[in-house]
Amino acid sequence: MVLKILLGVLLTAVIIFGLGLPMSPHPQAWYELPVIPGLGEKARIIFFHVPTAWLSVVAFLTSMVYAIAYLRKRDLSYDIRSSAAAGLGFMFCILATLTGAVWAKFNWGSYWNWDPRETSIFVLLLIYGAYFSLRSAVETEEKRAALSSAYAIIAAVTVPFFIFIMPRIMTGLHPGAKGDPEGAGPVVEFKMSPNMRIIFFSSLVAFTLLFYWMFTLRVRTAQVEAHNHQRG
Amino acid sequence: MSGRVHLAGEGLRKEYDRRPVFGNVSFSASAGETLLITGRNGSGKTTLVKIICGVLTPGGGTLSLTTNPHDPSRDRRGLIGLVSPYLQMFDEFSAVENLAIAMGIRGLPFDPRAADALLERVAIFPRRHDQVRTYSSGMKQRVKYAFALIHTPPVLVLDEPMTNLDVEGIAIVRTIMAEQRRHGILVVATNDLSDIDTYERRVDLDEGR
Amino acid sequence: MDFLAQNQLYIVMIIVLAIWLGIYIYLFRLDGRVKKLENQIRE
Amino acid sequence: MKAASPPFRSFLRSAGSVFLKDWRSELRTRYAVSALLMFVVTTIAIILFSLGSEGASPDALSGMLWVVVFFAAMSGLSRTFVMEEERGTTLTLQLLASPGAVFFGKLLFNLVLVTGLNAVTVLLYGAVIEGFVIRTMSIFVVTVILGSMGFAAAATVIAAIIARANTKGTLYPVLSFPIVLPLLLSVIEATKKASDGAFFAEAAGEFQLLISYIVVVVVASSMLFEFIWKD
Repeated sequence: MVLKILLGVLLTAVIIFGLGLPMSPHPQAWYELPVIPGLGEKARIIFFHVPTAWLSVVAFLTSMVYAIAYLRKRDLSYDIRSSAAAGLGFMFCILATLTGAVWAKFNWGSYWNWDPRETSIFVLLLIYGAYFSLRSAVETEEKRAALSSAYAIIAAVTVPFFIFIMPRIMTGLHPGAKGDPEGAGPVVEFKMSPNMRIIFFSSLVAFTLLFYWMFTLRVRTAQVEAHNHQRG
Repeated sequence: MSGRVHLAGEGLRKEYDRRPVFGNVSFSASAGETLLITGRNGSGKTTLVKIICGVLTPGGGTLSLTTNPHDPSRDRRGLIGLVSPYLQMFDEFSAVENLAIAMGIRGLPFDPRAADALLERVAIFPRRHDQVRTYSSGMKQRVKYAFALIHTPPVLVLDEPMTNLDVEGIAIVRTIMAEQRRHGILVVATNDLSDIDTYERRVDLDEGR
Repeated sequence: MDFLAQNQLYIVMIIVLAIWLGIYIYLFRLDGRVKKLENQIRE
Repeated sequence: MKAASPPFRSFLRSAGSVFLKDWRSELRTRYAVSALLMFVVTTIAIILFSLGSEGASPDALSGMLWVVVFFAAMSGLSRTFVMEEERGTTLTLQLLASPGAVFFGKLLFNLVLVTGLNAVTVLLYGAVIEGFVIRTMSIFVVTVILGSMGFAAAATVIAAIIARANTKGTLYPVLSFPIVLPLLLSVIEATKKASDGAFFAEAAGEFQLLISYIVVVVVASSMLFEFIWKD
């Protein structure tokens, strides 16, 4: 209960401050956000877009961990968790893709540029999509759990290769990518003032809490469903 | 030759789609004994057979198969032969080739004379070089007996042993069953009790429902 | 109204807030309903 | 090999026999080969028609070569497992061999199949498509070999999953694509370098990547195969 209220307060605050605080070229007061050259008001997307992308990765990892747990223990409740995490991950992945694409249209001039991060999220979408088509194609529950767990693990094992391949093949537009003079290191590091950083990390925490809540809800509904199914 | 074989199941259970097929099945049998598995359609005879053969993991409980002296060159697969209606031969190969493939995949040396003798016994010998797909269903069933016996398993598992067989086939199978009981364990899953005259152990899957 | 017309960002903010509130309330109600079902099962 | 312990030797024998069985079965039925060859010919013909008299850049052409390979491989490599499932011989194989032996036998079969397929595809493609030139042959040969191995590795485990699901093939490209994509991108990149006439050392990065990809996928799939193969 405490977490739910904390989540409510935190995300509301993130929305109000993240979108509401004025921007100024030379921030003086605590409430003024710095203007990032070339981005302007559009920089505010970072408070919402990055957490969704972050969650789609977290969800994928969660799903994989529970997939391994299922194969070791053969307990269907792990499969429920694995697929619940994957379902949420898919949703957040779509959100990240859409918010990113709309924003890219206004900042980079087109919805899609095949920049490394866009490519990686595209791959993640493909994996999620394949995962769910596989699940819908298997009827027996135990078999479905085993096959989709195996697939999730195989997919997860190949994902790190993209990290090595992407920079070789394409130059990036996202902050932190190769070819970006400002950015060094991951996306979070780019020229954020302390107050922006607080909002950003609060947003990460809030979104993670939201994910956790939705995740437990999904697991619980699935368990109720499974119970009803069992009783016929 | 196979020493003292012992097959035991303890508290075996299996679920499909969260629905129990059977729960808490226990049995044991030693060399020279016949284990009979009976139960209505859908009571899980085939499931239990597959668990005994090691191709299906039980949902719970333990299954042990021991030989004495222990023979390390053979794993569980090498100790069991299965004949069942849902078992299929590699039907673009001939009967002899099927036996050679079976021995090769088991990692064991293939003896063509032993194979010929076995095919002679199940009365397939004259057509042993024809592709299995050209056989009638009764002949296929006979090839399965050769397939299950080629590695002289101490445990022979028969699911509905008389399926598709004519009078001659039934007589062949009866002698095979009698012989298996002399040196090893015979497991038969059937509802037709006229197939089998004597048995020492019995699992009734209808019990406790 | 003039203020809003000039600061369109606040319109965005209000819309986002409304969406968030909707999700939040929905999740709360869902949570309650699941809890009820779980209690039913336990009995 | 002298010191190989008996269980290991019988494992090799077993895996080898699985391969041999599939190989001889393929010779008899031409179950996969004919479909694969027709697919290669058809796709190359489509590329020819769509190019018309206009040439495409060497980069685009080296990319398209792997498109042909990908779809041809996807049409044929699932056969090894789907065939067993369709004819009901999965159980027979389960009774005979350990999951590891089945996996490595099938992997070997797919490797032979895809290597042959790639050789044919590359020769045909090089002969028919104008403007596709390879300046550094050594890079190209290594790329094709490593690429074949990678395809076989990824395709085998996905084929096993597909065969156990109820779909039998329609999902195969869907499931494979995200898994094969890193491989596909690297081989395309290496092929571009080969057609640009880069030095062999310049493609070392791609080769390292391909080799580690193959190792990782084979290790992961051999560990997972037991769960896929046994009900």
